Amino acid sequence: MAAVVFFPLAALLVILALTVVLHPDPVKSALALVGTLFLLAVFFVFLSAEVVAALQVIVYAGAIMVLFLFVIMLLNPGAERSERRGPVAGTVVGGLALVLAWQTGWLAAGGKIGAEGLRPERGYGGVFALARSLFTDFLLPFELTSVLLLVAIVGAVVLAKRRLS
Amino acid sequence: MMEFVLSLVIFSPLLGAVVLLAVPGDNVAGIRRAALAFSLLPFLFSLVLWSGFDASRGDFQFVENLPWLPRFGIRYIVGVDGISLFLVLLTTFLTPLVVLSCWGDIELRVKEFFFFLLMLETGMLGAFLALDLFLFYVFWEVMLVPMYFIIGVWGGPQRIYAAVKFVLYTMAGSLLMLVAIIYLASVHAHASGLWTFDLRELYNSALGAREQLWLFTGFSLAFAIKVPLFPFHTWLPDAHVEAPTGGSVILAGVLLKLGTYGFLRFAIPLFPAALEVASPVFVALALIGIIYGAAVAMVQPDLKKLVAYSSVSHLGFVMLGLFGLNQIGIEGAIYQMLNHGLSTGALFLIVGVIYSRRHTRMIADFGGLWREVPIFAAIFMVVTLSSIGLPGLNGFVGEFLILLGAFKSSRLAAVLAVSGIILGAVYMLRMFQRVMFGPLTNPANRGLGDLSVREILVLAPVVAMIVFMGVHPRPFLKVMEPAVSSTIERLEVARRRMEPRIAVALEKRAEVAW
Amino acid sequence: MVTLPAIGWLALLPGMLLVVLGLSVLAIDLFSRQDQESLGWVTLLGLGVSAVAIAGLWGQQGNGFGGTLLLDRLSVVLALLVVATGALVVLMSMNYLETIETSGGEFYALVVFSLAGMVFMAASSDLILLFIALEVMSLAVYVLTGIARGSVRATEAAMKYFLLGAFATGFLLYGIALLYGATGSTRLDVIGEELRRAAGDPLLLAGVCLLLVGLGFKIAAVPFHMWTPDVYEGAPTSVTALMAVGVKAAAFAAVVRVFLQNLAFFGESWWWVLWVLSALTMTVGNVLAISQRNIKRMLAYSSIAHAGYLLVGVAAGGPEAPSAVVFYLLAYAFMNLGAFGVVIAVGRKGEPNEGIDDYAGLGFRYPLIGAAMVAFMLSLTGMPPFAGFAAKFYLFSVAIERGFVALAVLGVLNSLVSAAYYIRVLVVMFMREPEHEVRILAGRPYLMTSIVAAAVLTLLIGVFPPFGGFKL
Amino acid sequence: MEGDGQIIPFELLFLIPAFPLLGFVLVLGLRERLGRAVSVIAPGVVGLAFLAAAAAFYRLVSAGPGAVLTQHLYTWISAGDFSANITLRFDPLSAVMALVVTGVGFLIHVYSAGYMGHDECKPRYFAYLNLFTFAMLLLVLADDLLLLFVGWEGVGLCSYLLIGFWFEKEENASAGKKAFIVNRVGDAGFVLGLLLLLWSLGAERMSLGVGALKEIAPSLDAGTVTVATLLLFIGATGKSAQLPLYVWLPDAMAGPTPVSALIHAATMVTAGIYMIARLSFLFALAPITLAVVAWIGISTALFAATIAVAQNDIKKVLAYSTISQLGYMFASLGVGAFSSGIFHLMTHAFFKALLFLGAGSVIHALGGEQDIRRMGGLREYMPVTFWTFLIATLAISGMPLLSGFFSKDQILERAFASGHIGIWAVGLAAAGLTAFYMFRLLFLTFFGELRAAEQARHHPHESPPVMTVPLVALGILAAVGGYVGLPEGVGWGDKFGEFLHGVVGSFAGHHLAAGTQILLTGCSIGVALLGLVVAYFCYIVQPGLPALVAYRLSGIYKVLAGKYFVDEAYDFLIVRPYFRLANVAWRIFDVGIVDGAVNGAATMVSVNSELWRRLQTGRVQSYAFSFLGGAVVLLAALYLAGRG
Amino acid sequence: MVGLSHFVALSAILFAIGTAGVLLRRNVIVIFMSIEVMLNAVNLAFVSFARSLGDAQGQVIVFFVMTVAAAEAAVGLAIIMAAFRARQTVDVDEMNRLRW
Repeated sequence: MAAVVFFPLAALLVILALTVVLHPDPVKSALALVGTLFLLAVFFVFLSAEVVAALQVIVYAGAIMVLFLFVIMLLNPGAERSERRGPVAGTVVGGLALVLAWQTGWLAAGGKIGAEGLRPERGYGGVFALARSLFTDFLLPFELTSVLLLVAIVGAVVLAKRRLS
Repeated sequence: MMEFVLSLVIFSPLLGAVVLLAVPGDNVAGIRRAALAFSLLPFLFSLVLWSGFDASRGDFQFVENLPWLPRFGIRYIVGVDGISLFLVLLTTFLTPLVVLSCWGDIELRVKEFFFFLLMLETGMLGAFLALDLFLFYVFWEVMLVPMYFIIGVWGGPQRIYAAVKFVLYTMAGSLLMLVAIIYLASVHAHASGLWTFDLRELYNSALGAREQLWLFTGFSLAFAIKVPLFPFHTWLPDAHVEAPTGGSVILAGVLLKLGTYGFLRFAIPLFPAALEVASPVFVALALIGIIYGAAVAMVQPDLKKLVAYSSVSHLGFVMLGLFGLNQIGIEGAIYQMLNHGLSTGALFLIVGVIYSRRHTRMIADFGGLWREVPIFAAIFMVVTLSSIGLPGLNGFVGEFLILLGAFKSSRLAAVLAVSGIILGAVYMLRMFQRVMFGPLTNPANRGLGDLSVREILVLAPVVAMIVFMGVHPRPFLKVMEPAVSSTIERLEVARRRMEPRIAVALEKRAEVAW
Repeated sequence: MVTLPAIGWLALLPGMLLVVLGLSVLAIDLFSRQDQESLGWVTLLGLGVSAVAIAGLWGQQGNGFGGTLLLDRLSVVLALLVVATGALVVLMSMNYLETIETSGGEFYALVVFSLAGMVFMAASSDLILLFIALEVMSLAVYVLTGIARGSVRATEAAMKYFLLGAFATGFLLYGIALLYGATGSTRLDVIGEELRRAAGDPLLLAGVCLLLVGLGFKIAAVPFHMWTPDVYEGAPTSVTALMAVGVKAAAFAAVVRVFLQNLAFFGESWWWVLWVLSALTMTVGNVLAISQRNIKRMLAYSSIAHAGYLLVGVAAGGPEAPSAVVFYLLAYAFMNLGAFGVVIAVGRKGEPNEGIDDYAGLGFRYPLIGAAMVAFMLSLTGMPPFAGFAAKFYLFSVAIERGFVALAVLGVLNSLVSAAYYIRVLVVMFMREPEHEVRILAGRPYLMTSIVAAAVLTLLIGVFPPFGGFKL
Repeated sequence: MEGDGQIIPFELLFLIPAFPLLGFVLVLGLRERLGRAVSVIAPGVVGLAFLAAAAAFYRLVSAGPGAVLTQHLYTWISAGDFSANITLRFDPLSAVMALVVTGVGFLIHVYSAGYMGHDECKPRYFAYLNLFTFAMLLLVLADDLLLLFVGWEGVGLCSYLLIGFWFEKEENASAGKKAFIVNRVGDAGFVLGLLLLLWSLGAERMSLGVGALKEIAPSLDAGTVTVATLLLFIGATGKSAQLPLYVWLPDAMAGPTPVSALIHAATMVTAGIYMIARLSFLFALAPITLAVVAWIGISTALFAATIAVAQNDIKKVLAYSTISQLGYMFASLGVGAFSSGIFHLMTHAFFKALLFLGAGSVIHALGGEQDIRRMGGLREYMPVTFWTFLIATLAISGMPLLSGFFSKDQILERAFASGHIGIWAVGLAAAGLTAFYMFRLLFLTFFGELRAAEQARHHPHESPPVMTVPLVALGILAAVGGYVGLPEGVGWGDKFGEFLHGVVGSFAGHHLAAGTQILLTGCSIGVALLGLVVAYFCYIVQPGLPALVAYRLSGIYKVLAGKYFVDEAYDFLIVRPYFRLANVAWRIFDVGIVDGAVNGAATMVSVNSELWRRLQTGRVQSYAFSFLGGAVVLLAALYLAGRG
Repeated sequence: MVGLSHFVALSAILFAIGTAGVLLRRNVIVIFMSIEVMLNAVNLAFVSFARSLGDAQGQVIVFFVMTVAAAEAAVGLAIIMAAFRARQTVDVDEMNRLRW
């Protein structure tokens, strides 16, 4: 992936992510999140993960974000009181977050992997490879995911249904 | 029966406690009688034990050795020798008296009280008889709970503070002891490849001098608090003052002995190398305790507090005897433990008697009681005299032997300790005078009833023992002798094994002891 | 041609039984509308059957799914422990659900699903499996926490738990990602070997560290513990019990799997990290517990403190440490469950009576509950002859054997501090006269059964601790 | 001073102490139920003890010189190498003491039956008195020093109980306590002495049997012996009321007067002298100790005599006189004249007991009045008392031919003979003072006008026979008791000294020339007469003179009347500081510092708890912040460690 | 040329942004969305690593992450709804009844 493409997109991604985090209007935040997800899908494509990219758009941006927007609309009738934290909190938290990014992104990666770390293979990222991995390496997690989703459904129903009278 | 007589002794009170729970709570008379019966049971068993005891042997007898937790080589090992025999007897002897003395005292939650009392007895007996360090620790901690309840539920106005203080103070020491026990066993396991908590095995562990010192510190903190050795004594006055009579009696009579017993059985023989550094410190603390306890006792306005501080002083004597590290001193110390158990136990019973009549323990509220309660006065007098070590009564025998032992290791210590026998007379007689002599000024004291038959039954055996043990201590000393000498021998062997440098230093210290 | 990995039915059995049980409960609830008591019975029955089946696996070794799911003593013991916990939770809930106005079906099903998650967690040797299992467990417990939807406190607790849980999940996942990046695998044995081989790799180190952080959240290690008091306090008490015991046990099983069995090298080289974590956790937990007035909150801090003790074992490491940790979990389970049972017993609808002062005078008035509470509190303190003592003994002896004497000393000093607040409960129960009379409802046989069972087990484990049976 | 000669087991020896013990048990056990029988039983058992002692004495004498009767009862204590036996020993010294104790004791018991006849607590009184007799007999018959110590403390106990017999009066109780505690101070020294002695014996035979000790004594290290004997002597100063521990004795007069006679004059207070005589073989090895003993003794003699001059309480005068006389005895021991000390002990027992009983009779007659300024003229009312009192006064003053004359003279003479001229001189001065204050007492009490208060005036009457008979008996003894120890060369000579020879050895001083001896005797008589004359002049001829002297020399008088303010000094220097220190130790150290530290630690934990729990703000983001911070710190720490 | 480290760095930055959002926002839903940002950062990391390793597993893991995210979203939003019903607010600062 060429730097000319990467850096502007990366910058955009960061801006969108920041918008999610910083925009006072939750709806705008949500939309920015959708943008972030789309942009990530683009990155996934660049990283030869087309299937993932597709799922990202369909499941994430499509399904999950709709749910979010729905809930935002449902619960957010009026304007809230001052949204943002004070500058002190912002600075401290921002600083800490930066340190974390530095630690995980810079220090960690600085060890082994150089700029030339990406080595695509033939058939890499194809559905077949993914499926094989999914049903061999991760068969049990895959099965267990069904339980997870069941729990989520039951849970959501239990929590969200109207109270018994 | 003799093979498991020790288990009978230990667990018969527990059995009693459990059975007691089955008695309906409103049948107070029945509960009292049952409690008395169940407390007499271990006494009988311990008499059987005494009768079967071979006084010529210094090792452990009636040993029961059963596997318990094989993973750590923990076993149920109990055994008795001349050192623990009498402490067991003291316990089983005092408990029925306490039960009897509480017949009048404890009106509320009678069943629970005796339940805890009997449980406590099991704990104490187990701690005296356990030969497995793990087992010992279990019993040691098990004692804490019933005592805590006895103080906290049936105690005086500040009882909660006192009870919590008692528990936390005591735990502070014992938890560190737990670490030390585990460490000791693990070192032994490393060396021998086998986990064991058997005391008799651990006596032979090869530890470095530094290690020994640390472990000794761990053990001795627990014991020093229990003793209580100055300056770890401040839980005692509170606990005594707030505890009900029976609780104080057991506390002073038996519980404190566990501290000194612990030193003798565990801390000293397990870590002989530590003694080089530790024994001067402990002798010094014992001496401070003797004098300090006596001085502070004198200015107490509360009878129980006075007796409590007197315990600090008396147990200072015991500690002095123990850390003289010679046959005579140690025998004296053990004897003094028994004496203190009897005389201080009796003092608390006596305080309980007047407290039950007047509901005050302030010395200033009394004066001139003799005329009103002559029998009481006579018994009080005897006990007081025993406490100040009058020759002919038990206290003297112990004190003299302790002084004799201490004199050998440090003359200065003996000289300072002797001042304790003066100061002891000062506070005891001062107290006695202020309570019993002088004019009967407080009208509330007029017409105070003398001892009832029950109270006499409680006190008379103690007084009899006080006199007997003063006049004829031989039967007791004779039994202790072999056990103490084997302890001393162990120390000697260890001393010889130590580096010559340390041995020389020891000699030198003995020389400059003046 | 794709060959599916061997299923390893035996390894799968415990978790599968529970999943099936959960589905059955749901189905029964859905199709026959039983009252919650009968559902409880069904659940209990299912748990009993599972327990028997799982117990039958004792001593078996094996794995499934290409070695990602393990069948070993640790997984079996944990499964048994988890099932027993679930049974007691269900038992005490059977007299409790109406208090919080909750119907049985979903509740029991969610409990069982969370148990399934725990069982898989304990058995997994693959980080992704671990993660999914953890999520199954967590999601179920999030929902259970908020299941009393009408309650402000319960929903607040659920919210906090969920937000922080998801936050922690992010860290955990990020750690897994870094580990994956560093080793190309999510399998613990591979990562462990890689760690030993390339110890200095910062990526690997960062991954392990974030993994520790993520699991640290679940076990409530300081400073990742702060959700604990609020959530414990707000959640329905029986759920709190499940959290304090089950979740913690499963999380620690994972910690054992990760840090003691596979990534032991981390503990060997960076033991001081765990040392500090352990010291902080127990100290903060104990010290803060002292000033608590609400018993559930106090127990929450106490559970933090116990996590600290457990971490002593993790920090010490060595071949004995897993056994010691699991034994501690076992002991901890029953005394803690019992304590929460008593909390349930003292409360009633609309009147939770969770203030410690509400317990004044209960000890003698309700001797059975009083005696049980004595056992639980003393056991939590670590007094013989109760389970807590045996557990601490085992744990500290491992620590001392491995040379962690200072940590053991810190541990016992912390026990001393803990005595102050555990014993205060007894002080209040037995030595104080009540300001207002709290009456304990009669006629709750299941609840009483669970309390008594917990007390008996606490005593039994204390007197005859099955140390020998714990060679993991 | 050789070892024991012939050791004869005598199985009835135990009867001597056993009778009084039996009496004690009987009286205490039956108390009021005994009724009047108590007046028979209590003196009776002592009488029986006397008979037993007499029998033993007979056996001893008939066995010839050097014989010792012993009876081993049982081994009392044995621990390690140490053992102590309950063994009784009846040698000449014990014999003298036992006879004096039982004899005088019997008389006083009889007297008490009258004196205490109306006291409702009579049983208790006799119980104590019997117990005392038992303890005293144990003391004098003990073979083992530790057994001796039992008696030693036992008599102390009885003294305590009897001083405080009328405990309703606070002063009495306090006096008893004071006696006990001051004695304890001495006892502490005594115990230390025993300890030192025991360890110096070597590990093989740590036992304090007198016979054994005697054999081993010469092999002991001289320094050790000196220290040990000095320590033992401290014990003696306590029990026998010597400087500086004499202060309890005057206060002890609070007890019933017969008690003062028996315990605080005749028997118990002489225990110190007895003990030193018993261990004479040891003390003789320590010249430094002997010198100290001599000088302490004689200083006490003079010191107490000066105080006695200015006292107005009849019993106080006698008390200081006792202290003074005990001082003589110590001086005697100190100069090596052990037998003389014991001799004086015996005669003193007779005449001092008599004086006290006489005083008791007077007090009894005057309804409790003890101030001699409010007595006078009693000679006419109570002739028996007067005459016996006169005999005793003459005896104590050293008037020729009475018992005191022989014994005191022997002491002074031997002091002189052994070269202790200083001691002789001081002793002589004290003798003069003794004569003065004793006659002052006599004159003020029995001569002149009765100055008693109105209500007491009607009372004066002679005491009943039960009291006067013992007076007479003691009077006879006081008169003739000295003839057993005549000066060398006079009559049958010093039979007493010869009798004791086997135990205490013979006096080792020069043999004085007959002329010197006569001269010294003359001096003694002269000084005594001088005292008598001055007293006569002051109190019969010129009754106003003493007041004038007191006025003129008010400084000295105040010091003397105030007993040199020793009590006050002790109070100021020891008692009060100790109390203050104890209070400080308790309130500041114990409650403040030690307990403060303990509670402080607990408080610290809870304060911290309160403080830090506020971090738990309830806001979920602060929790997340803690989480994030923890993660960052953990990562940082690992990286840093990874680098290093 | 852009290498793996760039992607990892980008992922780290995204993760940090998400973290900051969790800590800074008051609206529960936005906080939750920040968590989604964190999860997406994780996904980016997985995909990048997978690519660099030439391994499919990383991509499969992303499926799981998405599934979990979906499940969490369902439960989380339900909890938010319940909490909103109980208290009529989505401001986390007001959810502080449980404290100390």
